[in-house]
Order: sequence, then structure tokens, then C-alpha cells
Amino acid sequence: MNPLLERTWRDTGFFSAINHKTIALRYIVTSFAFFVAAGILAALMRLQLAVPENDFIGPDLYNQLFTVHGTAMMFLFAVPVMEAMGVYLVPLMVGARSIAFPRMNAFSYWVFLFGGVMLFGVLALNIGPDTGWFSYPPLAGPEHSPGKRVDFYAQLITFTELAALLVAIEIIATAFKMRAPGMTLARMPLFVWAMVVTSFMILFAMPAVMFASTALIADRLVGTHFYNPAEGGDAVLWQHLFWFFGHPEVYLIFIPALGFMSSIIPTFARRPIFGYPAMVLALIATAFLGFGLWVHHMFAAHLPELGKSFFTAASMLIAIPTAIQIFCWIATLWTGRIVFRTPLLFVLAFFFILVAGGLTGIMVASVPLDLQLHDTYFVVAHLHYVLIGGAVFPLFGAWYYWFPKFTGRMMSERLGQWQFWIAFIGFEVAFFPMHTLGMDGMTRRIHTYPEAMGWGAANFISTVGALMIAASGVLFIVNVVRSYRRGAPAGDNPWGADTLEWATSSPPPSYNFDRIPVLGSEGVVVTGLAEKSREVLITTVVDAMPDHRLAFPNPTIWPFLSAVAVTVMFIGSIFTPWAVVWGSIPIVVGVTLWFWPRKDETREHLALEKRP
Amino acid sequence: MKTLDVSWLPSYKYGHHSLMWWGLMGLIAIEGTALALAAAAYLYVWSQANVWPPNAPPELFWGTVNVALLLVSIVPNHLAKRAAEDGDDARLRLWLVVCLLMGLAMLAVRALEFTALNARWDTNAYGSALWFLLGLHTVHLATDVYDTAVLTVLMFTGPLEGRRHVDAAENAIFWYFVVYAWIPVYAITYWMPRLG
Amino acid sequence: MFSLAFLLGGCEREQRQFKLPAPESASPAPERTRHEENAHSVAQGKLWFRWFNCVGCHSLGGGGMGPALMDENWRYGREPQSIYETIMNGRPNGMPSFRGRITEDQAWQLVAYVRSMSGLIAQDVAPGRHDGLSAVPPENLRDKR
Amino acid sequence: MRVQNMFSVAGPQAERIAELWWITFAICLVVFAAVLVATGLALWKGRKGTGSGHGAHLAVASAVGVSTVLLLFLIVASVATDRALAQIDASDALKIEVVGNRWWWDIRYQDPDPSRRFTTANEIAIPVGRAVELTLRANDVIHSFWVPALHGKKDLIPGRTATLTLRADKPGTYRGQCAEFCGVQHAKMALFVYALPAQEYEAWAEQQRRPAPPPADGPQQLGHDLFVKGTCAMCHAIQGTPANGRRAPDLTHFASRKTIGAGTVPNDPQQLAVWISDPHAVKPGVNMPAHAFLKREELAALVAYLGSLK
Repeated sequence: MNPLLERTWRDTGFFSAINHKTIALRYIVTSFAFFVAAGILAALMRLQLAVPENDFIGPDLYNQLFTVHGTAMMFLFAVPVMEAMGVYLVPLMVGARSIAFPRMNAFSYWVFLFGGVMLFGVLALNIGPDTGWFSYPPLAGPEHSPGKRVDFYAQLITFTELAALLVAIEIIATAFKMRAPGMTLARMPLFVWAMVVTSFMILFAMPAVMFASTALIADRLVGTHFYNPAEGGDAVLWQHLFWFFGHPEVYLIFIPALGFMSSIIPTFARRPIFGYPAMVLALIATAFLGFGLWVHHMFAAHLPELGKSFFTAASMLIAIPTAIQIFCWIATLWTGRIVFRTPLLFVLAFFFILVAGGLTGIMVASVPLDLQLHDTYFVVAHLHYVLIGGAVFPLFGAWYYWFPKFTGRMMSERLGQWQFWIAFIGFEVAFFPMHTLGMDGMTRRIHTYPEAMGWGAANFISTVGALMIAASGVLFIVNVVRSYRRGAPAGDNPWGADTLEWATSSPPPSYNFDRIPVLGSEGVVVTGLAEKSREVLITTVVDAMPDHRLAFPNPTIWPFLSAVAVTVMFIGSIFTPWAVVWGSIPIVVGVTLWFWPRKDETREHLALEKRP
Repeated sequence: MKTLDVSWLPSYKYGHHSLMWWGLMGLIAIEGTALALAAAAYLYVWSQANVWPPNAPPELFWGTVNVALLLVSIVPNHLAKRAAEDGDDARLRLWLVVCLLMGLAMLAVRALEFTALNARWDTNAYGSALWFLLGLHTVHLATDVYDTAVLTVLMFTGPLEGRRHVDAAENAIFWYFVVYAWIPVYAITYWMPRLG
Repeated sequence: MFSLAFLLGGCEREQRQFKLPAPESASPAPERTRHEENAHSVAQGKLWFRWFNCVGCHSLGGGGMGPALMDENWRYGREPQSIYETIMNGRPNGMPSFRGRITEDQAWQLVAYVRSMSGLIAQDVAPGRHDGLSAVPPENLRDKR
Repeated sequence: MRVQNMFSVAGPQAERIAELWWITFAICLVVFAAVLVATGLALWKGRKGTGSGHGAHLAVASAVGVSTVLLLFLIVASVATDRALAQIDASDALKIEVVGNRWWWDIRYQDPDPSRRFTTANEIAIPVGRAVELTLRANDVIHSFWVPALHGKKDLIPGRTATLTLRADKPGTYRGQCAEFCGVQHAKMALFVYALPAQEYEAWAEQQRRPAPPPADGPQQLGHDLFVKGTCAMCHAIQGTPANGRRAPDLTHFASRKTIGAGTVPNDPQQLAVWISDPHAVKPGVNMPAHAFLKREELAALVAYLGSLK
């Protein structure tokens, strides 16, 4: 502990906090809360579907439930939680004292929080959006979705995408410019690579959905005609834009999880990852291919034949980079000395669940098969295999793995193993029968089905599985709370891992590292950075050579206030287009005050100033 | 213990050395993608149409005046960037003021452009796509003018430190983006309907 | 407090009561509020307006054979009850009676929609543009009078 | 019971798709097993720490190679099947227009001779062994036409027209339903395809072309009058009467249909009475208004009249 650094880097005030670990933990806890809430909605839907012709939940509420479930899981849980893990870990893994643009990071969190609260708030008032997380017009358009329900959906997208885009910029800048000296790109941990690749995908994918949802809300509120065929618009335009974002979306949930895998497997196999260059190239290839297959969500719409074949090929070939990584992990395990711990268990579920989901993905990538399977429960099964097996199981593994770093305490192994097995079996019980339901003709997004369809038994089993998953979630929460209070002390590096976050104390101090190491030169550390002021070391992109020192900003409440102003503008604009005008004024004021340099800070910086 | 002393390093640097530059490039990537998608949507709507444009194309006068202004503004913008990089506060103030005035003029001309589009946003999908493209670019123009205004005021009032020059240089880069992004938009909204 | 009232007011507007409860009293006041403050009801009114060919005479509000409905002129009053009577009983010079041809609920939904055409109901309840040719601005952008 | 199963095939296209599925499934199953075995072995070796790195690069490279070859094979198989699906002889195809509405299917049998055209709803009879060319359109939102026993799905998109050509080779009743989420009653938008031997089909079509029979007795006459002069005719049509609404299902031969409300409830007098007086109890959100105000004898008369429309 370095008291001087601590005084310099600690946060002041709850709403002014900008430390990346504080913000990241808030992000993780909040998105986990949204995960639980959206999971409860799923359990309610499963109860409704458990028996045929059930009238537990009516169609109007059911539609809101599945819409909010999907929207929250994608926009309020999966993407933010992955970014939050990056916000916590990337600066630590690269040996930096902070994330780049820490105030923007805080702003992003508040915007995300307010957006999520809005979505669940309107659901609690029974006025939640009800047109699906994909909200196809014309169903989501002004004529067929009267009222404000879909406008909340469209603005939720604006909230969450804004938050996600800002974080993406921070992560790229941190990973490229703030690595410890000597951490060349070729030495960058695979998790950091995964976050960089994800962040680049976010930059290019999310504008599509922001554009689409802005056009949708404009259609609804000010009478534009983007999706109105009678006036030259086209409903399919939405589908192109949405899936141009929507398919990369899957990969930007999945790629960070690959990063977890590549962190956890080598640690518990007690050897470095097998095939590092191939792993990096595979991540980059996945990102590129991920933009080339959006049309496979639209095979049942009418499209030219040749185009469809191209997208079939692209959709199948994206399996290859994932296969490369899977084979490399198998090789890592094969040649290692494995220690079985809970994190590894969760990660191993990937080999069972994600691989199955990937293979069903190959099935739905084929045009003829997709014509039968599209929009059936087969696809529901497929996407949950991919997202839960490919992202949520590794994420739980990551939480078990990094919990000691976050809190300084170990989680209970016994509870962890119980949770794993209940989750794993519950998952298979819940989602495996959905494959057969889909082939049996059960379509998605139906609130009930006649008894004569013969879907009752499989649905009942699936509901039982869903409740098991819920039980495993409860067990996880119990484990977290108990371990947080009285888990065994973890020490700096309980797993014997070799990335930099384990080189500092658990939990890390506000300044992350007392002495920043120089990689590739055993025992050398950086000196000469100011300790009374928030100075960080900026290095070069490829070789991580020291480039310049940079003074970072102090905590401030303006990001929070600006986020409030943004929220007022976004929600106000649902009710009147003029909110875009008058709502901008407080935002401009807030942002100006946020950036306006303070005299004492400037004086501090001048004292350290050296012109280039 | 062996150490690597970094106290001799400068406390700010220009261009791609700077952290802010990377943030700015991220922003440009996002906004460039958004503009490209808006242009793609415009062309998509076109591809679905029998007659294009369904209304008369936008009147050339104000749009072309604005293109001229934007292109001319590169000069003071470039000079402001050079002044910032040289750390010359007096020159920087001068050219920032010129840039700001030009920016305000462009916003005024942009307002006139909107009145000469020959289509409203709620006329048809063509009008919607056209307004969206122009609106999106106008948001960037306004953001940049605002950014320039804040910097200009700061340059006069302080508190100043050396790295504000980096901010000014990066503001100039964003200005380049606003100008260069407009050229293709201008081409597809003002000229393609006339030529194609 | 204000925001709470606002939110609760907002919910009333958004609920979808497909099956409307029987009116509590004979007076039209509850009918009026129930439909005019519910976006779904007004949207249904807009649907009936086209389904029952009101557009044939009134166009989409601009008028034609029948009077314009999006302006400030009301021959028989702009009160819900008057509009209701116009629809149900008909008026001289061509407005037919719809009594017996449409249900009470449909009539009140039409009343709510007709009033939205000239901005007489809240903008956040009034319908947006429909998917079709539209010669006039959408109802939710018409100024409240 | 397999009412809507994609493997209970009755037409050539569904059959081709099922074949492709089994090929794909077999390959995927082998790959899945191989990955699991490899993972299991790796865990076993790794646990003991005896796994040697010798040949690991070669093993990984060949696994990637084999995966690539299998994927390429699947791409070729998929594209070939896709081509085959389009190659169905449609030279003498029966032409039917299917229009999706919230939440029912408008079925319009086409014919060059206008007098031979007719309209029905939610139930499509087709002749066995003859191609049927469906023209798909939507009136309000996107729907998707899907009868798994015959073919994959095709979207009905407002502003666009799609065609789907299919053929039933086996007589039978095939259920389908809307596969694209279309709002509050998406779950209750089913349709039935009756594949009939050619002669039976002709007889059925001949029957459908006729106007509705006139009312046969007093109650039926009352029902007819209520229908024509009341709210019903605002939306429904019955050929041969003045009722010509086009917003809701054509009821000319209503009694020949097996279900009410697009497969929601069986078509019997009791269900029909409930449907007329309070459709929202059965299918909340439907555009049919409630008729609780009808007197008991009026309701009975309507039911009797509609029941006579064979």
C-alpha cells in the first residue's frame, strides 16, 4: 500500500466516482441484477407454457415479457457485463493505473443504468414494449403499435448503445496506448485481444441499430416513411439494418467469453496457451466474418438466390475460427497438468453446450433447413445453447475465477460445484427438448398452444429445467454473499496465474500498481511518474515503448449530471420531438462544465509539464 | 531494484501518439459508420423506387455554397492545427475565431439548405432519408462548432496548459472529418438524382 | 410526486383493454375518457375510420364529399356527444346513420379518433402516421386546440 | 401426435429438406462426438500430466482441415438442395392468393375466368399431385406462411409479393401456422391444408364457387337479416347476399369449415355463439367486436343461419 498514491487516486463521493474498478463493479452488479430480472421473466414465460391452453399469463403481458426478456438479456446484460469485465480487467492486465477516459466511463455507466431502469419501470407499469427484441416494422411501426410502448424500446437502444460505444472506445485506447512498457502486441493477454476485437466490432455494428431505431422512432413520432412501403419505404430495410448489427452482436457477446476461456484454461492446465498466434488470428477472423452473415436471419424473406448461397457459406465458415480455438484449448488441456476447480468446470461446459449450439447453428445456416427451422423453438434452443453455453457458462467461470481479485476472498468450492451441476443439468433439461419442439412445429413467440399439438410433455420438462436454472442462480447469489462476508482470504494470486492482474493485491488498490513492471526485463519497474497527481504512462501501440506521461482527470460529478440530462432528453423525446431541442441545453451545459479545466488542476499539470 | 525512469518524457504529444487521438478515431469510426449506413439507407430506398427522386432534387444553390464554405474552412482549420502544434497561442486564437465564424456561417447556410430540399421528412421515404442524412451531418457540424466555440473561449480565458494545444489540434482533425464526410453525402443527395 | 402522477396517467393511456367493461353509467363522460385517453382505442378508431369507409367522403381528414375533419370548423359541435350522435344518427346532406351497423364501443372509438384528427386529444395518445399514402401530417403532430 | 412435424412429409420439398437434415445431423453428430471424446481424453491425459506435446500442432491442423472439408461438403449439399426446392413443375399449377391479416388468412382461388374465382379463409383445399402456386401478400404486418409437411416458410411482407410453389403427394390434412410474430394473437393464427384426390377437390371447389344457399326457415331468415343489416356485413361478405365486407373472412361457405378464428376453436354452434357474443374471451385483441347486446333469440338465429352456409 502506497498512501500517497492512494490519496491521489481514490474516489471522492458516490456520484463522482470514476475509478474503473468501482465503475466496473457497479456495471457488473447492475447488469447481473438485470440478468436476474430478465431471468424471472423467462421463468414466468416457462410457467405459462408448461401446459397447453394455459391462461396464467395473457397474450398482451406475455408479449411484453418475451420482448423485455430478450431486450434486457441482450442490451442490459450480455453486452454490458462483458464490457464491464473488460473495464475492470483490461487496465489491470496491461499494467495501467486507470482506464482511458475514466469520466466517460462513469458517464457510460449512468446512462446504461437509467436506460435499464426505464425499461423495467415501464414493464412494471404494464406498458412495456411488446414487439420482440427485434421489433420488426410494420408491427413495431406507428399504425400497429399505438402508444409509447415501442418508443421506450427504441430509446432503450439509444441508451445502451451510447453506453456500449463509449466503453468500446475506452477499451481500445487503453489496450493500445496504456500497456506497461515491453508488453508488445504479441505479448498482450488473449482476454485483452478479445476485448479489443469486441470493441472494434461494437464501433462498426452498433451504429446500425442506432440508425434503425432512430428511424423507427422518427416513423412513429414525426411521420417519416422509412418503413412505409406505400411511400417508398421498406419494412425489410429494418431487417437489414437490425441484423447487420444483430449478428455481430452475438459475436461481441461470444468473443469476450472466448477471452475468459483463454485466461482460465491455461491457468488450470498449468501451461501457457497452445497456439497463441492462431488464437489471435482466429479472433480477428471471427470479427470480420461476423459482419458477413446477417442475411441468414432473413432467409424466409424474399431474397435473390445467389445472395443466399453466399450468406450460407459465410455462416458456415465462421465455424472454422471457433474450431481453431476449441482445438487449441483441447491441446492446451491435453499437454497440461490439470487442476479441477469450479472456474474450470464452468469453462468445460462450453465444450458440451457451445459445440452443440454451434452445430445447430450450421444447420440453421443452410437455407433449406432454415426454411423449416426458422422462427421455431429449434432456433430458441440453438440461440440459448450458443449464448448460455458460449457466454454465460464461461462468464460464471470468470466470476469464480476473478472473484478473489475483485473482493480479496475465495468463493466456496462446494457451493460452486453444486451450482455448476444444477445449472448444467437444468440447462440441458430446459433447452434440449426445445430442439424437438421446433422440429415438431412449435413456433416462437406464442403465448399458448392447443393440446392437440402434442407439445405439452416437452414443454413441461423444459419448464422444470428452467426452474432448476433459477435454483442454480439462487445458489450463486448465496455463494457470492457468503463468500463476500466470510470467504477464505485469497492472497494476491490464488490460482497461480501469470497475467498482470494477479501481480497486485486483492482487491487491487485504487491505483492498481504501486510499481508498474517492465515486461521482458525481469525485475525492472517504472519510476518517474508523479505520485501526487494522476499521472499515467502512455506507450506506443505496437512495441509498448514509453512515449509520454499524461495527467488524468480527477473525480467529478459532471458525468453523472450529464447522464441525468441525457436521460431527460431521451425520455422527453418520446413524448414530444421538441425535447430534442430543449433537452440539449442542459446536456451542453453539463458537458461543457465537465470538460472545463479547473484552475488547481491546471496548476498541478503545469508543474509537471514538459513540452514535446 | 533496476528501474526505468520516465520522468524525462514529455507530458503530452500530438497526433496518433496521444490518447485523445485514439478516442477521436473511435468517434470518427462510429460516426463515419453511421453516416455510411444513412447513405446506404438512402441508396436502398432509391433501389426500391420506380422514379427517383420522387420530388425535384434539392436546389443546388445553398448546398453548393455550403460545400464551398466547408472546403474553404479547411484552410483556417489547417492553420489553427499548425498553430496548435507549434504552441503559438496568438495564432491559434486568431484561426480558431476564423474557424468558429465560418462554422456559424455554415450552420446558417445549412438552415437555408433545409428549406431548399424540395421534400419534407414526412413527404415520402426519399424525403425521410434525405433529411436523415442532412440531419446527421448537421449534428456533427453543430457539435464541431460547439467544440470550437468552447476551445476558443478557453484559449482567451484560460486556465491554459500545453496539452490544450493537443485538444485544438484534434478539434481540427474532427473538422476535417466533418468536411470530408460531407463530400460524398453532397454528391449522392445533390448530384446523383440529377445525373442518375 | 408529479412524475408519479405522470407515470400513472401514462399507464392508463397505454393499457390494452381488448374487452371493455360495461359502462358504469348512462352518461357518455366515462366513455369519452376511457377511449380518448387510451392510445389503443384511438388506434382502433383510426382502423374503423378506414374500414367503414369514412375516408370515402371525409378523406383522411382533409374532406371531400363530406366535410374536412382536421380543421376547426364543426357544424354540429366538437363535443364527443355531438360527434357520437352524428355518427350514430346521421346528419342531413349525406352523413348516413351507423346505428345498428357498428357497436357502441366502435362508435366511441371513432369519436376519439375523429377528435384526434383536429388535435383535440393529447398528442401522446393520438395515432402516428399509418402505413399507406398520407397526404396530411399524422394526428400526433397536430396542434392541440 | 405429430400435427405439425417437419418430418411427417407429404410433399417433395419437405422430403428433400428432411433428407438434407438427416445428412447434416449425421455429420454434426460425428463432429460433436469427436470433440467430446477429444476433450475427455485431454482431461484424462492432462489430469495425469502425461499428455505430450508431440504432434499436437499436426493434430490441431488436421482437425481444422477435416472441419473445413466437412463444412464445404455441407455448403454444397445445402446449395444443391436449395436449387432442387425451386425445381418443381408449375406449368399447370393451381393459383391461390394468400393474404395475411391480423390474425387470419384470406384465401383467394384464382382463375382466368372470373366466375370461377372464389374466396375462403384459413383452410386451403388442394388437389393431390398437382403443383400449387401461392401468391403471398400481407395487409397489415409481416406474417409467415408455414405448413411444415409441405415446404419451409415464406414471409408475407406488406408492400411485396412473394410466391411459394408446393405440391402435396399424399392426401391428408396438414396444419400450419403463422411463423412470424404478428402481434397479440400470433399464437392463434393457424391454417389447414386439405390435400384431396383430384375429383374430390373439384367437387369441393365447385361447391365453394356457388353462392350461399338462401335461408331455409324462420330463424335462419332472421339470422340472415341480422347479418345483412347489422354489424356483420360491415366487415364480412356472403356471396349471394348484399353482405360484401372485405375486412374479415368471407363467410359464404362458413359451415364447411372446421374451425373458427383461424384454428382457435372448433366450428360448432356452441362455440360460434360464444365467438359472436364475446370473441375476446376466446381470442383477446381480435378485431371482431363483441355482440353481448344481441338478444338470445337473435344470437340463436345468427348461429342457425351461419350453420346453414354449407
